[in-house]
Amino acid sequence: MSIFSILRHNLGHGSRTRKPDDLPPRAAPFRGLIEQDPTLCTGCRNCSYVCSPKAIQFDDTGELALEWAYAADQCCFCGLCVMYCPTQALSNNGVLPQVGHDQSALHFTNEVPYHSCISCGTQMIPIPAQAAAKFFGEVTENTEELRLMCHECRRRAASEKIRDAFITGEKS
Amino acid sequence: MTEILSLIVGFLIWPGLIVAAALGFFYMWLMRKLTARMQGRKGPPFYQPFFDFVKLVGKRSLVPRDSSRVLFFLLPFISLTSTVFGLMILPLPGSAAPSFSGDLVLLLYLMEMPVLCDVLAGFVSRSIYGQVSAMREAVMSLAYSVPLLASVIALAQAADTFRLAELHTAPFGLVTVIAFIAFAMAIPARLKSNPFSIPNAEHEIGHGAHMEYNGLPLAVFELSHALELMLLIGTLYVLFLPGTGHVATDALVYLAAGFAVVALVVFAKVSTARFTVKSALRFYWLWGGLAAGAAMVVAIVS
Amino acid sequence: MASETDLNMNALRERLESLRGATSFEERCDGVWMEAPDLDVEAMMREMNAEGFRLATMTGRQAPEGETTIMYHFNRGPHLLHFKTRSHGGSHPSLALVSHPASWCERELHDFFAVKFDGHPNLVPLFRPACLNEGFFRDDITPENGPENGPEASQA
Amino acid sequence: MPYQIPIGPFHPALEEPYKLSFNCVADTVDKVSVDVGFSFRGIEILAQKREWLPAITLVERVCGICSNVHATSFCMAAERIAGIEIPKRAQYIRTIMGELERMHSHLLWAGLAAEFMGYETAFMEVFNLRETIMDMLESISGNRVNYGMNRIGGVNRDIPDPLQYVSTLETAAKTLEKVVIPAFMDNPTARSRMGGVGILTKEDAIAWGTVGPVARASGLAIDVRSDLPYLAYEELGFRIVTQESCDVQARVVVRALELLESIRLIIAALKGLPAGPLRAFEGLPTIPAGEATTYCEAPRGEVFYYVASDGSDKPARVRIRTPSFVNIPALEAMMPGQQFANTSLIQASVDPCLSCTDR
Amino acid sequence: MGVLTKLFSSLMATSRRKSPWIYTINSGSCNGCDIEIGPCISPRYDAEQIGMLRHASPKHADILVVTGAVSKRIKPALLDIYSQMPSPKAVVAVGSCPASCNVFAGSPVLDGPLDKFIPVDIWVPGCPPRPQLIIDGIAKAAQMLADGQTADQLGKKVAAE
Amino acid sequence: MITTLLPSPAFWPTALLFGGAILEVLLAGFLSSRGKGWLAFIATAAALAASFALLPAVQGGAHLEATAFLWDGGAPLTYYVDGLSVLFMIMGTALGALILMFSIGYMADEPSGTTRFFFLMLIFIGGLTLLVGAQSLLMTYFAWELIGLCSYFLVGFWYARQEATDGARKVLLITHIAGFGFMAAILMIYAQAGTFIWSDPKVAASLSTTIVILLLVASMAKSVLFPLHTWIPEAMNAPTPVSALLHSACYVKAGVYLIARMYAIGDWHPAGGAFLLVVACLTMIVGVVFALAQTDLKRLLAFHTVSQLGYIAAGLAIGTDLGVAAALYYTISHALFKGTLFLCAGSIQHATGTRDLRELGGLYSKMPVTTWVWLIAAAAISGVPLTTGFVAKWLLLSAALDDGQAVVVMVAWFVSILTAFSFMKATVSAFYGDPSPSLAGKHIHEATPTMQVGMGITAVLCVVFGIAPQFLMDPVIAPAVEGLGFNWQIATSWGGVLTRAGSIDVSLGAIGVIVFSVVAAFGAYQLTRSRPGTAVNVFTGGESLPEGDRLSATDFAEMAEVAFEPVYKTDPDPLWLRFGSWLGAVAGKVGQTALWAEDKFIAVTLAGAAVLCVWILAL
Repeated sequence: MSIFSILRHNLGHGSRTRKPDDLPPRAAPFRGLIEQDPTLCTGCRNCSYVCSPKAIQFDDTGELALEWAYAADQCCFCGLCVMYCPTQALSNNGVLPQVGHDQSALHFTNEVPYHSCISCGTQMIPIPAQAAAKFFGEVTENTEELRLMCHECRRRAASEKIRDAFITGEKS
Repeated sequence: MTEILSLIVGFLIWPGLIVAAALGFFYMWLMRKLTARMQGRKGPPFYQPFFDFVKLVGKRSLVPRDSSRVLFFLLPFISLTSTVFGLMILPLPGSAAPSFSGDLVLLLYLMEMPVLCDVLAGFVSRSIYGQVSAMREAVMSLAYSVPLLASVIALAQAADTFRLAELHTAPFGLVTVIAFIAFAMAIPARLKSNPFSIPNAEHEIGHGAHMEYNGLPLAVFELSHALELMLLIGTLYVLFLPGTGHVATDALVYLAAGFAVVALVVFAKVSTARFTVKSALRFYWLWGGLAAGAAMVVAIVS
Repeated sequence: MASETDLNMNALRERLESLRGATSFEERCDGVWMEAPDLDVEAMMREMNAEGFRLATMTGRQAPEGETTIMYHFNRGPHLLHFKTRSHGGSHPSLALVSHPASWCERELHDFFAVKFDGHPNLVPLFRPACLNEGFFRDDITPENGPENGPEASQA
Repeated sequence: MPYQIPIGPFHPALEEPYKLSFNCVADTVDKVSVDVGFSFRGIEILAQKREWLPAITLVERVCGICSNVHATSFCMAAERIAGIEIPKRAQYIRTIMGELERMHSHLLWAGLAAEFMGYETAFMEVFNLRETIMDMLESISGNRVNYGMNRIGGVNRDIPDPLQYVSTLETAAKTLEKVVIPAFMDNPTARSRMGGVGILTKEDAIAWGTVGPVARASGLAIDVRSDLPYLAYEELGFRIVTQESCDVQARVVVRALELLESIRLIIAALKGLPAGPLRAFEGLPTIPAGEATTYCEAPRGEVFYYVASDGSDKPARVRIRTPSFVNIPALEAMMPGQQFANTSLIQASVDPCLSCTDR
Repeated sequence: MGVLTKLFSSLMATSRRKSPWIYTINSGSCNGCDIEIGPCISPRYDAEQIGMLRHASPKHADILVVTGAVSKRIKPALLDIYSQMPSPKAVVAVGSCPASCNVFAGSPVLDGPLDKFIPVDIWVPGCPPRPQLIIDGIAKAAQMLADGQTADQLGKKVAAE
Repeated sequence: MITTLLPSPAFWPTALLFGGAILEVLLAGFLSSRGKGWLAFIATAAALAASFALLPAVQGGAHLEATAFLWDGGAPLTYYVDGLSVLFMIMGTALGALILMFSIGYMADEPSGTTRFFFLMLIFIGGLTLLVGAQSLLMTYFAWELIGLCSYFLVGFWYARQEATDGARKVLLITHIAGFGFMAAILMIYAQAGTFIWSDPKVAASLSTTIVILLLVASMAKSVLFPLHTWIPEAMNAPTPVSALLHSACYVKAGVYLIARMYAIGDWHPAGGAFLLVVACLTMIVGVVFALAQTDLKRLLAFHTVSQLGYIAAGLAIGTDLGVAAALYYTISHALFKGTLFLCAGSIQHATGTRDLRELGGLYSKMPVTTWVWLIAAAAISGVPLTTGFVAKWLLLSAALDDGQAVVVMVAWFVSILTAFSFMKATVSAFYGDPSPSLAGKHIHEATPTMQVGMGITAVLCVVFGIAPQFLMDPVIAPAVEGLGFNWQIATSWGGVLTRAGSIDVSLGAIGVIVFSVVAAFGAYQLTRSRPGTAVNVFTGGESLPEGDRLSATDFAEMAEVAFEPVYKTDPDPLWLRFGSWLGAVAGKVGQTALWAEDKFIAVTLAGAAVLCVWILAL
């Protein structure tokens, strides 16, 4: 097509322009703002580790909860945090970040509340029930107990359980 | 007294400043819109050139260091007023133009003023890009003046008059056709539109002579540019289109001439890449020169 | 063109091994490496030019005692050659006059590792902003030279 | 008396900041000096402070235009050190992403080149076509730029339904052949701006060590995809494109033909996308001590990575040599004797990528 | 008279809203944002529909669009160009880099973030933001100009470093 | 037969000037160089008054005839003073007076030679009055060569400088050789008509094509018409007042006078009109195109003289009443603005010690008066409305249009655009922008008061006659044109508009436009300027330019050179130089022969050979 036919074609076929508010459809894997479900977070800090710009940070100075802070104006929207989150606490729903004057509107924080370890009573973050299967292979009554324990107690409990199994096995 | 009053009306309202500015902005918008549509875009809204102008008026203007404040502010206004003055002496439909012998010469002078102002603006603003642009504009003006002047002078020669009003009513002939071709050739370069957007080639020297201009002086330059388009359209109408003597029909012909010029310029603009100075010079001195020569020969022979 | 003729790798290898300061070759998955701390780089460049090898780039890496490991990476079609040498007393012979691509690489290494390339015609900063010391990639040099030192200080 | 006129660091002809200082006599360029480093971000030094995984994200931002090839090269180097063999499917996906990226980069370049020669309509047509490629990239990776597809040991994301893109690509090829290429090659004004302008002779191209389309437009058959086939290029049967006329027009033709070749490669890869896992392993990589180099063909030419590991969780040294780093100095050989008006086009014709050069 | 003044100021506000002319500065970005500003004038997004034009001279511009994390080499040029823009003017920071240096945080050759040097009116987050978001940011900045709410109009300054 | 010492007022101007020259020599020992200057000025001013006194006598085409004394029966020293003569007398003496006034300050610092200078200047001006008054062609020729000789001495004023003497020699060579053509023409006229008195009708009858062409060639050399214009840049090595006088009033206008006078002699137009028109058009273009390429301020002005003389010649070549009137008006107008420009150039050179545009710049702050004077004159030469230049161009264009000479209109128009560009460049390079580095450390001072008055008056006149050209047209131009036998039907009005009706509005409108522009610009400045002290840098892409980097006049010139490459290739100068050196060689050889032979006959042969050469060349 010569330039003239291009021009004629364009004149005859209307504009290809979208209105400012008429956004083209976003594809399914679109990487927008990440959202955190604090109930699923285990405070493992994988998300913070894989985050190159350090847009995700944890603040453990609080007494009652671990603070998860996400700065969307620092985020590079690479999606690694979502990919490496062991409990799917982070999700990416393709939400566009907001344009605006207020930079603080792009800072999000969530509090992941501490629980007392059912065994020793130290402040800890339990493993969420939804993720228990992934952690413990299969969900039993025992795992329900284990996921509410702190790391130390869980280790101890696990080793006790192994020992018990060993002993019972010996007995039988 | 009424004469003076009619001059003031002619200067300020029609065919001078206000109506011409409105029409000029309209044509400028039409150019942008048509360009956009030919490129498959939506283009700017109807009022865009007007709002651009008002916005620029409302800005604080900055004078670049070491440049003459007087000239910096004066040049756009000289450009504007000489263009308006040029419009005023055109015998457009319904205008009370003071027709006198040799007003064609005055018109040509006035048409050259904005170019000179641009060149000077390029130098005065101390911008290296402006200076290059001024050089280019000067050279370009030499290039397109060949067909432009030749066409006007050939017409005058053929009609044996240098009075615009008489030229307007002069009979149609072969010389009109050839002169029109030469004239049309010069229009894109005169408007600094592609492919002859050489003095304001954005990706080479930015905005050229207007690089340092801002705020109100820039707004006045923009207005002056819109009026230059009107002046060209007006000249084209007066020289090449027949006057019927009836104001309404004349006005329609005049408007149609405007649309035609806009279409021509836009078409040239969207279908080409920009020339370099050398190739533009070659184009005008060869093809423009040929058209000019043909127009002159026909004018002298007939 | 050189690459259209067949490259006799073995012959080249022998010639390169005869260079002053040359050591033996090592074949790796990413080409042939030659570690030679005292390599005569000018002779190396001549050999490479004669064989139609192209200098892809030079890599610097911090070495102890203020020295820098300098790697020359050459290629020619599928053949890759890497020479690993090092600076002596913080300086190194320049190849900028015999090879255009070396010029910017050496300026860059000068910026990053403060390697002084002897004979470089124009060893001015390529990337380094004036407020940083040359060799700011090294951990034995403080990067910032402070606002009061200015560019003159960093030149010196 | 020669005067000096700068283009840059900020100038409409430059997408990125760098500075060309021209010594002009009248309208003719006498000498040019190139000044870079304006967008120097110190990525090489930052990469040594990042763990392997965040370092991929970092090197991806060496350049927004050819982000994927940087991540691929970096991962390939790390894989080479660790001796990881990545699955076939991952290789194909990397290839597809690389070629799609080349397409959007070449189209971007073509649009800008058109704009710099004052040919707005061609710019609009090219950018319109480019949007379809961008859509495709977005629908695969979830972002229009900086795709985040690579990880050490494979790729992050799959292409679940590869055949859906084939028809779009075929349309794109048709648009290229019917609209974009004629808009450049059949328009006398455009041709007059490109033909014989910015000549880089074959000898100069060798002497300055140019790579990529610039070298190929000067008749040098240099392409990592054919010289050192990596990923899936050997299986897909890559065909190199060269031109002999050494001017801006040759660079346009090379890129145009490469676009068509890319479309062919992508369609072949999409159709032949092998089944299998996306990555060699899950979780975080461990890279033993060692060093490796990789060459990849970015849109602008060969990218070179040298990566060294000391066995820790961070790279010990990352050296990035981008194609623009060697192509930009060659401007000094192209500019003298040219009209000043052509300089913006000539500098664009090497497709200078300053974020690549400066890092 | 009051009516006239009111009319004029409302006309001025509309004009400022409808005619955002931008000047873009790449202050050391990865050019990802810059290649997303380019398509803003392409047929699909066509920012000219809201009156936006990209200008080659900061003196013509109303809105300064900054990408990148302000490298040390660029900083003086950035400040100079900002001072060359006639008032009223707005600043739009595109991408994460000007807001926080993004992945480049901690680099010794960067001086960011941007609001250490010039007051920023609109933040457009993203890495890079999509073209619509950039256009949206420019439109919002134009709205701020019309409302007289930009830092320049309010006389806000950044604290000197 | 001398009845009184000064038998007729017609002689007074000449007598006063020559008398002044003699006084200059007599009183040389008593006067300071300033005193000598004042003396010369007073003599010229008196001559100016005497010239004005002649004006009433020549109104309506009348003329005075007077005989001072009879030499021999056939060669009386007779004056024939008509409007044309008076016009040139007034022009010569008026410009002469102003330039001499300027010279008082200019030459004050000259260590030696001021007597010689002022003496020659007075003779120079006197020579012009003699030229335009003489009735006998022989006397005309005498005056013609007298001013040629004066210019030779004056151009070579600084005879110790090689380039000055070389320039002087070139001036002499080209104009003098062409002058032989004049002599040959006179001899041919005498051969046919038997008289040297040009007002004799027999002379009219004897005008053949050959004679006309010979006269035209002589005028072309004097009036720097292409291709005999090449001597003029060489004359630039003279002191500036000399250049001013040479260019504006006396020297180059002699040729104009001769061509105009030919109308009074007889109907030469069919024989040479077309030839002259072609030459004029070529001259306009060549002059201005070369001017574009100049960087030396005075050379630039010199080439503009060439192109402006082309305009004047075109007016004369058109040969209608309007054409001749335009040419004469242009002559005066050119004298005014070119004189002014040269004086400005002189004052710049005086202040800065250079006239190279590359080394100038930013003089506005140092020399405001000079700047404004220059601006006015530059506007005038560019044809800006409300200046004499506009009126002159307007008249010329009208004449060409009326005569149907469309090509002339086009060329004139084109050239006036180029002129404007050239002056824009010169103005900006010299007066605006950053001061050039080479001026740093120099003490730049404004011109002395007498210099200011000298150039100020001419500048004011540029505007006065631009606004009210009728004050010049009716009393001075009209009698001159009528004296040449034309029927005066031209009515000029304010602003230079040829009146039929309604034109006064246009002039008023033009003034209104300027007032409007100024007021609007001022208002705009007041309304929208930023806070004081907020001058911003020029946008240079983010980094400042290297120190002192700017586009100079040279760059513009080089751009022009690219555009006009073919024109510059056709420089006829080498031809003349070769001719000159050849002639020199021949003369040398012949001279040796002459010495050897001790025979005067050979010198005559030499002159004959030279005449022959010109003859061959002219045909």
